[in-house]
Amino acid sequence: MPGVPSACSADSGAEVGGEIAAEKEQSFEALESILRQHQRSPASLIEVLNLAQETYRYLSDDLLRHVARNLELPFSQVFGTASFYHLFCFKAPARHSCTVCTGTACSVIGADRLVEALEQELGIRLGRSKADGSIGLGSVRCLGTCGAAPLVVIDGLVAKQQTVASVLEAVRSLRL
Amino acid sequence: MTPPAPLCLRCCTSAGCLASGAAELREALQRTVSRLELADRVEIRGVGCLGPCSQGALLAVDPDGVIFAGVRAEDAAGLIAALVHRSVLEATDGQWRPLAWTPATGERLDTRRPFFAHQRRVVLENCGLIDPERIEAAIERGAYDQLRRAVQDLSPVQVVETIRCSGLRGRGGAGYPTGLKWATVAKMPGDHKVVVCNADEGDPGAFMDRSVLEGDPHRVLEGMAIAAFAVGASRGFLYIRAEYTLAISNLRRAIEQANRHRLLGQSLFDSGFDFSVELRVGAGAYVCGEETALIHSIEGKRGTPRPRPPYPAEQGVGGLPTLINNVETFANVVPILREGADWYAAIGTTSSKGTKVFSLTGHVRWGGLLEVPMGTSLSMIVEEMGGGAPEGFTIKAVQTGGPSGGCVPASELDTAVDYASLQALGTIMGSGGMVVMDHTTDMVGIAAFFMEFCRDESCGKCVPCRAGTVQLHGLLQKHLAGDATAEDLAQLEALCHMVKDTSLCGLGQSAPKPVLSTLRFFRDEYVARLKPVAAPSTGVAP
Amino acid sequence: MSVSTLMIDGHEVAMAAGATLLAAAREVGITIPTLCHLEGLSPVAACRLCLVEIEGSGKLEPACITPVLEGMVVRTDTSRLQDYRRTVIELLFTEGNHVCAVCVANGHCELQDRAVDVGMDHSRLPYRYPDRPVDLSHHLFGLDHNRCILCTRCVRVCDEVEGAHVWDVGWRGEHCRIISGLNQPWGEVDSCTNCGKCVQVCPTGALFHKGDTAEEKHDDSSQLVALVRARQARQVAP
Amino acid sequence: MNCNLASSTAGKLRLATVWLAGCSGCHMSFLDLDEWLIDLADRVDMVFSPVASDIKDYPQDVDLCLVEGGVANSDNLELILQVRERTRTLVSFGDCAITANVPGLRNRLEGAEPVLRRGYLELADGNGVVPHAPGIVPELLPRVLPLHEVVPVDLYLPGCPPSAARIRAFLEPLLRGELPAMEGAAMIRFG
Repeated sequence: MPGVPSACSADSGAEVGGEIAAEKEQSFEALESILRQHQRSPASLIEVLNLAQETYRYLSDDLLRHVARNLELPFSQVFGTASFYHLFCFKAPARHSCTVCTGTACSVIGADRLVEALEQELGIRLGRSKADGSIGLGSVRCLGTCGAAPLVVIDGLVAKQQTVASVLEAVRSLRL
Repeated sequence: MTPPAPLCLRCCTSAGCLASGAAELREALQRTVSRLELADRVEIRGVGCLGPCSQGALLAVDPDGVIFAGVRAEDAAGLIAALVHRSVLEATDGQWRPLAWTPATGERLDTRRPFFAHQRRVVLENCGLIDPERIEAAIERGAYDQLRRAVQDLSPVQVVETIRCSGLRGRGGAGYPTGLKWATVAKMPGDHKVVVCNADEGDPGAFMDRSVLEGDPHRVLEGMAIAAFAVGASRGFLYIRAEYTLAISNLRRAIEQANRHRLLGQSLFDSGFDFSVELRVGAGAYVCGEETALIHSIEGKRGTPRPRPPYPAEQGVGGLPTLINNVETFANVVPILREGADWYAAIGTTSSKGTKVFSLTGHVRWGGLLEVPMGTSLSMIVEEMGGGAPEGFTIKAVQTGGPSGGCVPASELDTAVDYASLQALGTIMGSGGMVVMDHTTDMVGIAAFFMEFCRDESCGKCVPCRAGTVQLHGLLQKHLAGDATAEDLAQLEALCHMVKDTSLCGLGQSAPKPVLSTLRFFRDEYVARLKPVAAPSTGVAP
Repeated sequence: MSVSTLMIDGHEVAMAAGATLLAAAREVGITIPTLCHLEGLSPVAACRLCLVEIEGSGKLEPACITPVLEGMVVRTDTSRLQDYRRTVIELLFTEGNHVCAVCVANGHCELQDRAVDVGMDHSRLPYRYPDRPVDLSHHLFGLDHNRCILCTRCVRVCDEVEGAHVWDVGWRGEHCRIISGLNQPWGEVDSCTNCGKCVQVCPTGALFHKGDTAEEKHDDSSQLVALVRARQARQVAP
Repeated sequence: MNCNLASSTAGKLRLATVWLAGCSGCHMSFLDLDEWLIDLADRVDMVFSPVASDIKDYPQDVDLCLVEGGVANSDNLELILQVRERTRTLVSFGDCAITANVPGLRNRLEGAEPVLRRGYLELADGNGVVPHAPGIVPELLPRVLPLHEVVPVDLYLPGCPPSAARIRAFLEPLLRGELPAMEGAAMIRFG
């Protein structure tokens, strides 16, 4: 199954300053075709941001400025729109991602026990990444495969009917 | 002797079964068939959802029509061997024999079981039969014939009239009469109108739209095209949530194929009627299921709703008159045109016509996708078809309508599933998510779960929803911690009504519903936790 | 131009079609409380303070944006509306850090005035005490997010009147915050023309002139209304 | 809210004022009543007040108590529970009691420990130490709480401080056994 998008665990209130690793002047040419395809219309902003995150893994300041200039949109509108949506993130995601589905069906069958176990195991809160950038613990509301509840997605691969034991084993096997 | 009918192994490759290893199973079957050079006699076909997802991975064998559950890649060799052995026996004595085989760790499903027997597959008629990756498979089942008929033989008014007479109502949750909505957009002046398919399906625990889009994408595209012809629109958007990656890739391919076959695009069937569909992928925002928020998202903006009027029918995408309907609503259009409005109106109840697709999940033995006529009772769905709660557990309540719905207690399970009856119980039909809860479920906990969901998903524009959901969630946590007094309970109820009455859009207006519903049917669970008033609260404010 | 006649709290009033209920009420001397509304800016109906009851409709409608209709019967001051308005003000007070005593707008704040109107002598809801920043990077003005009620007047005036669109809303739900540029400090945003219109229209002590201290914010938006009317007149005149 | 203020023991109305997590500004404003205090003294018995009496323990059967300041530490908490028990009509006196106001600015630091660390260690000149003297220095509560989030409160008198005129307009009806009309900017404007 194509990789499941997991909300990279950037904090929702994260301050974005210039302190991201030195961003070499990128030309973001991978965005050129989609920008042309949509005739650089402001309405294509989210389509462009979706492709941008897929290609460059996260939305850096330079990338957002490049998109804003090409669509002739104010910086504040571009950032305001990007920060509205759960799946866009502004910091490099961790090397591994572990996303617990916290939808209704999964929660009713025990997703919160999985979250508690993972928070303890990784020593981070849900929605955060480990300081060393090895793994991010995220959540998603529902992937629509409730027959597989409770469900955890590790590095894009869906694991069904998870238990505390199976989840910890899967995370430990990543050898962070 | 005529050559035996070619065997077809229909392998469910929808997202649900893929999580159970369906892709590996399909490859193993293909490898075995090609190794034994049986490709001309045994077809391995990837199909959409076969129904009982909780029993995945699922495999159907034609022409036997039997379905196997819990099939794994390791079973592939055994299955092919059993098929070959049977055909050898049939070749010698010409006697038909049932297939003598069951998967190592799975089972053979008796398709006479209630889960299958009580279904009425109208929207899902092709789902699970055709290969969604090949447009030819859909065309063989009549795809785009109704569009051709509409464009060539009918007038837009006739199409709207047919939909109106069928009694079809919106499947997104509100149940607004579809014919009336189409007629409103059709009356709008101007020749640039837009048709939008709402595939945001943000309700957690709901996957009806995903299954239809993965299993039979052309059914929805054709429905959109017919609607566009009826209201005079030439441009279409299908807005789908980013989490449905398989549905997105199936749809992209389907749109490409339809364009190539000139079933979408310019001058369809050389009639001068143009209709192109653009796929728009969301990025994680439940509120974008609300019409005006969805429009803003299509326009590349923050998904915040706006006051109405003006309604989308008057001013929608880019200010143009816009028709917005749910995936399942569009999926009903083709059968209505093909079989006629009266045929459709004969299904369901007086006020809720046709069928409804549900995703049954939670503490139930047989969870999955099922389509039943409107008016079927909840107990039929949950206890008969779903097999009730697992061994040793009893059903306590069923949650319908997701975060904007409510709970139906076990005592009311004989309620018929239609818009009016569910509304009378203080919940809504919603998009079709149905989560079964057994007696281990804490109803105050469920109310807190849904309020936290609405708190996270509020767009933040209007005060009652942005700040109200935070306070309501705080009050619910205070109840869960056993810190709440009777005064807190009264404030919880009063604030629920305030947020419901004053919020700008459906999210805020419905956020209190799960609380009010659990208060109505499970008030004792709130009262049992209250603290006697004498003891002062020294707890920290939430 | 067609005219609609309607009843507001028992008073009969005739208004040009398309006029808002807010304007109609003002016509008969009835003031409906507002916060996010400001004449000269596009209405957003976000604070929900101006909701009124309309006979025959189960829903409450915002007066700032709902057009008058012939034969409407409107109630603007029922006990339910009074309680809901007080709850809106309490939600705003408890959502931010509105410490009036040490605020630059103390005594000149529209939120404070509305609190008096709705009779809030205390909040029935618990205070949240959020942790919010203060941006003093601009050489003339400051932005204190603790006092911000997200009415978005600043966003609208900067976009619709000045045209610089320095401001917008970032994030979502309770995490919403007014952002400048690419979520940069205000002083680094080079599209800002330093015109101060945002400070002028801010109803609370969120946006202020550097140098002002407690009780010294004296901004009123009449200048803006005059400016917008002048521009509209210019666009209409040949 | 019980407001039959006719003093239970036939004598004058038993009035008290208490001072929790506040700056005493409200009490100073109370003293700004100047000569009206003399008139007030005739009509009430000042049974407990940091500014008007030396009594150390809060008495029983108090008719009316003006409480300034929120609940910031264990002493405040202990005292307010006692006051509530022994008082008929409790008044949240001033913005600190009603909203925690300026003392409440520490509430954003989530808990007492970061406040003590910031105040006594990080800002100290190198050899600061967090005070720890049980029984002498009261423990800080995690947050400074408005009065009505701790005990039921009968009346609210906003202001920082409420002016002497507002205090007088508030007390006079109560002395006559009536409820003050708490409306309009003059009586309920914060700040």
